[in-house]
Amino acid sequence: MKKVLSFLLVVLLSFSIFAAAKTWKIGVLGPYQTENGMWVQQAVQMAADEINADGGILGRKIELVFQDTEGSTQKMQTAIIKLTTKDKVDFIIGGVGSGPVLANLDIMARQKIIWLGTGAASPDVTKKVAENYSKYKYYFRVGTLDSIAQGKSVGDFIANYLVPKYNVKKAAIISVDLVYAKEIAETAAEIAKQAGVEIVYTDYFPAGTADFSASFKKATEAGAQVIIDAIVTADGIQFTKQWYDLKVNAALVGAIAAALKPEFKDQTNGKCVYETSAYPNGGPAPLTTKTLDFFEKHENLYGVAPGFISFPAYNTLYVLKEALENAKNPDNDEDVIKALEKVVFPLGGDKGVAPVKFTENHDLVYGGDGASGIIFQWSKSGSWNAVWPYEYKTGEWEKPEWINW
Amino acid sequence: MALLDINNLYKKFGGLVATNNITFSVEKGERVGILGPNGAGKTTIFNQVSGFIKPDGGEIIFNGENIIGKSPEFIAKKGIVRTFQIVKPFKGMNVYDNLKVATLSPKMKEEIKNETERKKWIEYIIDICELKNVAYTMTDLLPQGYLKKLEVAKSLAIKPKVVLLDEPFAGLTHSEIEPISKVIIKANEVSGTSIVLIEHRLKEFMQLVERVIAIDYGEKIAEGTPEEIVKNKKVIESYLGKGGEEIVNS
Amino acid sequence: MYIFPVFKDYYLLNVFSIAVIYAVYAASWDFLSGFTGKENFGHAAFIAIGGYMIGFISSVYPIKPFLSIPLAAVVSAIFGILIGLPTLKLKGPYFALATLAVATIFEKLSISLSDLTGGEEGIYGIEFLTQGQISSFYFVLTFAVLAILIMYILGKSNFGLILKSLRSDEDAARALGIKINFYKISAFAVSSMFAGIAGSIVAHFYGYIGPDIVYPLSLNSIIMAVVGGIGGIVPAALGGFFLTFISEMLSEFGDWNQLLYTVVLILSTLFLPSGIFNYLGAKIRTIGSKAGEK
Amino acid sequence: MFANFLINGAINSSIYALIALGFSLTFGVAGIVNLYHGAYYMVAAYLVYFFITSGIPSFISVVLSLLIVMVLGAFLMKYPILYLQKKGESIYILIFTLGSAYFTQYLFKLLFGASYYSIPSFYDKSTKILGEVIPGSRLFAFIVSVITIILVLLFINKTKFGKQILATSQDKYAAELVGVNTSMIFVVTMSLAALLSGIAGIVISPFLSISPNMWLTTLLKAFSIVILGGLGSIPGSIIAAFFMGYLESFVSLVWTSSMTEVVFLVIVFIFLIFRPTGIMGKKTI
Amino acid sequence: MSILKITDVVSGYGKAIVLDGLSLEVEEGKCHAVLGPNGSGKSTLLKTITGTLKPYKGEIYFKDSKITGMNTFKISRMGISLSPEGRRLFPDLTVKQNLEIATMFTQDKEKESKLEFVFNIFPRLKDRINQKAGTMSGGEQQMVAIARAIMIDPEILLLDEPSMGLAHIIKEQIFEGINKIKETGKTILIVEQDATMVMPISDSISILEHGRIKWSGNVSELENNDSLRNSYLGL
Repeated sequence: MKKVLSFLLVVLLSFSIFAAAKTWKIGVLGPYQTENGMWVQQAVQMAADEINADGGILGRKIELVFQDTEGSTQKMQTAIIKLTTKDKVDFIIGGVGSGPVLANLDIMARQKIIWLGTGAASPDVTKKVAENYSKYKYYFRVGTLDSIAQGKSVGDFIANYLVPKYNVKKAAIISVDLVYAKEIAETAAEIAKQAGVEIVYTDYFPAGTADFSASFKKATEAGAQVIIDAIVTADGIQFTKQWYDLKVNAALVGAIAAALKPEFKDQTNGKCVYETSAYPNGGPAPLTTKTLDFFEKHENLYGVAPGFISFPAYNTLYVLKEALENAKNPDNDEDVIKALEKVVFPLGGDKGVAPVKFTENHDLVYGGDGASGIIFQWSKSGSWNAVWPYEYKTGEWEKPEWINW
Repeated sequence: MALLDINNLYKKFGGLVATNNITFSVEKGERVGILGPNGAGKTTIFNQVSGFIKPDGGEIIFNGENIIGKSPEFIAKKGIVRTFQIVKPFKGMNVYDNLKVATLSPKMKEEIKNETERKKWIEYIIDICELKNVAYTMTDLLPQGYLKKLEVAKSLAIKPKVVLLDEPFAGLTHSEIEPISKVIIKANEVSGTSIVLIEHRLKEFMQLVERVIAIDYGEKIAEGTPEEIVKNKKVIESYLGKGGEEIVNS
Repeated sequence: MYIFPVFKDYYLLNVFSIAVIYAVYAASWDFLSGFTGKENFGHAAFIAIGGYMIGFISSVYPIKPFLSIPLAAVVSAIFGILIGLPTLKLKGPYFALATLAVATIFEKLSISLSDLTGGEEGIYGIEFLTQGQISSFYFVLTFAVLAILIMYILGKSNFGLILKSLRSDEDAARALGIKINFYKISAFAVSSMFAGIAGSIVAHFYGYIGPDIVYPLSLNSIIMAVVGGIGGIVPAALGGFFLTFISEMLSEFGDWNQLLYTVVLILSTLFLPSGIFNYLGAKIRTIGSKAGEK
Repeated sequence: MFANFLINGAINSSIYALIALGFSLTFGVAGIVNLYHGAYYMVAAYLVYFFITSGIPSFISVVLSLLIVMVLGAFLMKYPILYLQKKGESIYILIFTLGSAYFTQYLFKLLFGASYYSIPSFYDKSTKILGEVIPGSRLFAFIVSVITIILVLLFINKTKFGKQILATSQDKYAAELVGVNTSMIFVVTMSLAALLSGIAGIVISPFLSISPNMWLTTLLKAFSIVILGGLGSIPGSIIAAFFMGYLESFVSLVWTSSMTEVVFLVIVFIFLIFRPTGIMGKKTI
Repeated sequence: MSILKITDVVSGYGKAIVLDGLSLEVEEGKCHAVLGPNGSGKSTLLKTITGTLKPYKGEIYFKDSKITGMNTFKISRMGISLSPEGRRLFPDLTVKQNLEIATMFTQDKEKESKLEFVFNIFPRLKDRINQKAGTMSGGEQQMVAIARAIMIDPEILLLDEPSMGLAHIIKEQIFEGINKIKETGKTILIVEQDATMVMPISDSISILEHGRIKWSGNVSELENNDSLRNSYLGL
């Protein structure tokens, strides 16, 4: 009996020693009841499992603590405080939504915790780092592209592809009335303007709008050949369906968040054909040598394709791994920040699933060998093709058959 | 000049004339009754005098001032208070607090200087209205008889010059009417409050009032002492029936 | 002085701070709606007024709490009067819809007028309440205790008694000469004022004001007050405190948490319509009086 | 442009009218402001999606879904709402129905996730009217709405059952005296309201998305329309629905779509203050 | 044989007890009047019989079946109809619609003959057949209310103060109509304040005070008993 007991004791002790072995404790923030949050959760878990299976980072395993932010600033604040004071995490990753993230940068600064952000696309987020480096240096935008960069990729496509090839002269903006979306649309329009495109009509509709026919009508009557859209809400689904049903005489080009996943085809009952949207630094295209594998693995593992936040969410742990392995003292925040600033996952390289390179303000470098926006189109045959830039092309852009320009 | 002079009070609802040039007056300390069949316009007169309905024509002179068309709040502050046929106690509070609400009206602001005085006054009202045993009972639990009494007590609690009582005895048993009747007389005799009463309980009505105004179809058809009224042909025809006289005499 | 002077758990402090602020939201809703029976379905508009005003100012000038809180008090009280004047004659569902409309207009405008309001991202970078976590907590706690106490005393006073009489029967009160409009407007002003102050304190507490922390409160205030119990400030405040506290504590359950929240609401309207804390209060009182008799 | 305004206004209005009709009916007959009304719309849409994706033919899916929402409506009225109504305070009915709607939202979120769904069109041939292309799904929604509204009006005015509903809405007590089982009429009315809202939810799902928060805006719109038309007035709510539908089209035509809801709510607010009885309502307050 | 039998009924509103142990029987084919002042419980009695109020105590029998606590609509369908206090017409419906609604639960073919019957009783209604009930005068509304109650084809007709608020001449028309109904052999229970109107058409009379029957008997007995008339009716 005594033997059994002492054996049990040894087993228990060894467990507790095992548990006490030092880990990297990482807090993960996300609105888990939404698709965005799910992407974060799934991709981060996938990366952590991979790294842990591979022996962890510097021999220490990753331990994830998920905190639901329910899409609210208040919950995110409570979550950060809980993670930093109660769970005593070493790093925070995630954080979806610019509003909550912006509001909580000050909490991050107060708690002095390194935060690798994944889903706050406002340019203001890293502007904060620029304004007050010593206070906000803890924040790094691993993704997604900020709204300006997303707009740029749409604008570049219009200016460098549609204008020369189809002689597009007039465009309209129809976008959801949200800051983030408006910034994308306006940036794209600005670049198009520089290429000689006239913006003939602008309309911002409130989230939850049911009928876009008046906007389409006004845009085409004003002579628009291209409709620049930026719809980050689910309105993108009915927007696209209506565009298809009405056979609007203008191509749909822009950033519809809902269009960035394979389910879009079902959600629109196949009425998504010819829709063209920019995928911010991700998507089923060979951005790095690992991107397409990641896409497939995610689908196999979870039954759904990764979304545009999955890419940065997956990347965060690898970025962190690279930085910690190169840091002078991985337990010193200052050293880790310095190491993070030096991390480079080049475009076309084999690190990460999307290119990462930080500016001095901890934003993603856009263009060059940095992050990139890929234009995808739902083709007539139903496939989802990368059409721009040429390096990653998996198909040719198709002009909607009903359009007569 | 009387305390309250009502001249040619006229009110029309759609096509229906509710009060047609009603004229009467109430002296200080007087007890006046308004008699008439249901729907004759008695309550409409009360509604107009107390400001709840805006008359279409006429004058209501109270204390030398024409108060016609003024708000109920204004008229109550001047000293005319009414009760409602269907009792309107303040629910969710006890009898004491019901009366306290009355003492918080602007009318009593000058009269009551502090909470001790207020308490004294409320207790006095509770006392004369014989509400002592239910003073701290929630009104939601009170039987009809007490609620009727409370309705009268609330109106007396603002020390009115004129009280318009709308069927204070309806739905009560004979033994319940007595104490209310007594309270009305007491208020009238002690503080000289004028009483205007609408009531169908003829015996009690006739005992209580000194002068009767009979109304039918929105018009005044007779005026006089109870003795005169019961003999009045028009009143008998429209309301009392043949035996009216005997009620008063019995 | 307080119960938690040695409290070092920042997370719990944070949850406590939020819970006491929510208690003020619920209590301020109760002061108008619970007392006078005018069910305000747009309480968030009054919270937004305080919060956004601080946001507007601090986007040009970094305003300090000691200045902004009194300012928010005045502005929201005036706003309450302005909304109250036309709407308070409305009854039942009409008043509910009118206030709901006001809050919805606010919500749509604060999304649309993004140049001013920051749209869905809100306004951030507002001066923190105090520098430290603990001092912030005491600040919030002090305010909440004071606000609830003031509303409680007002509710217990003659003023509150008149408000309660309006809930039961406005005509009966008018017949006695009570200026019902004055009282209704005053109640609206007080309710709006405390909602506005709480809104401005929240803006300072988070350093942020935005649609996500304001607009769900129209509904939440009603739920908290009704589940706690209306017509007595303290039960409503306790309802606000405990529901928020529990909801924060359960936040790991995600959607289940919200589902549970609505189940509590449904069950309490069906089985404890007078409110949990009103019911408990009554129970304690009867036990107390029974013990007293012995 | 004008043709677009005319046609799309009519389509949107007819759907609003369909939703508002049931809301108005529930208030007119039972005196209940049913904040669950928008949820029927959502429940029906989700059920149809669920049945269709489970491989059940679409016609049967629609019928099944409508039957389920009707039973749901009848249940809610028969048990909790009538129970609360007996207790008196109307706020508890408001809160109960609103709470139940949120409960349904969270439940569906748990069951179906936060994703947006869609169902295939029942009729998918675009038609040209006055030079405007009208997508088949919208035309279908319009026709179904109009026919349903006409059928309901006929049902109320011509059938024995409808007359009982009418009588109950005018005077519940008097209706009881002539032998009408008013509790049953309440239940039937709620069930009918659920059916109308459910039909609206189903006909819009091919061109709008099915999501767990689709009920709230719908409810708010129905509520506003019914107040604008006069609580309980059926012709009033139909007129108000068309007013709202055209107003939305008008505002996005001459101004900007982002202000459509604000303009409408401001008008509702002004109406409430200056004419709280609405376009057709009786003087009830 | 008594068609309606009420024994020891206690009833009222919430805590307010109005009927305090009331017993009453109505003979088939007779007209029974209950007289009493305002507030004595007359309307409460009729509301308790028709199931709007559930009695706290006591039993009510209609023919041989117990109807205590049954729902109003069921009682109505059994053949007890009431012309209620305040008339309670459907104001936005026409006179014809008001009357037709009452025939909903009877055979359709009888509708025309029943309409014929009520127009015979109140000829004025025939001219007003398409007028909205809410726009009619008080007397006409009272006629519609009684007519509607007859349309149900009841075995017993309950009338709640049909003379209330009406001019003398209109009262006479109404009571003339009631008399015609009585002559067809219908059982009537009528509660009234106006004894002079009721006595000529009644077979028997009860006097109600404070929720109890103080006296019951034939009309002739009451006419001959001065002290009774004095003390209870003021006649």
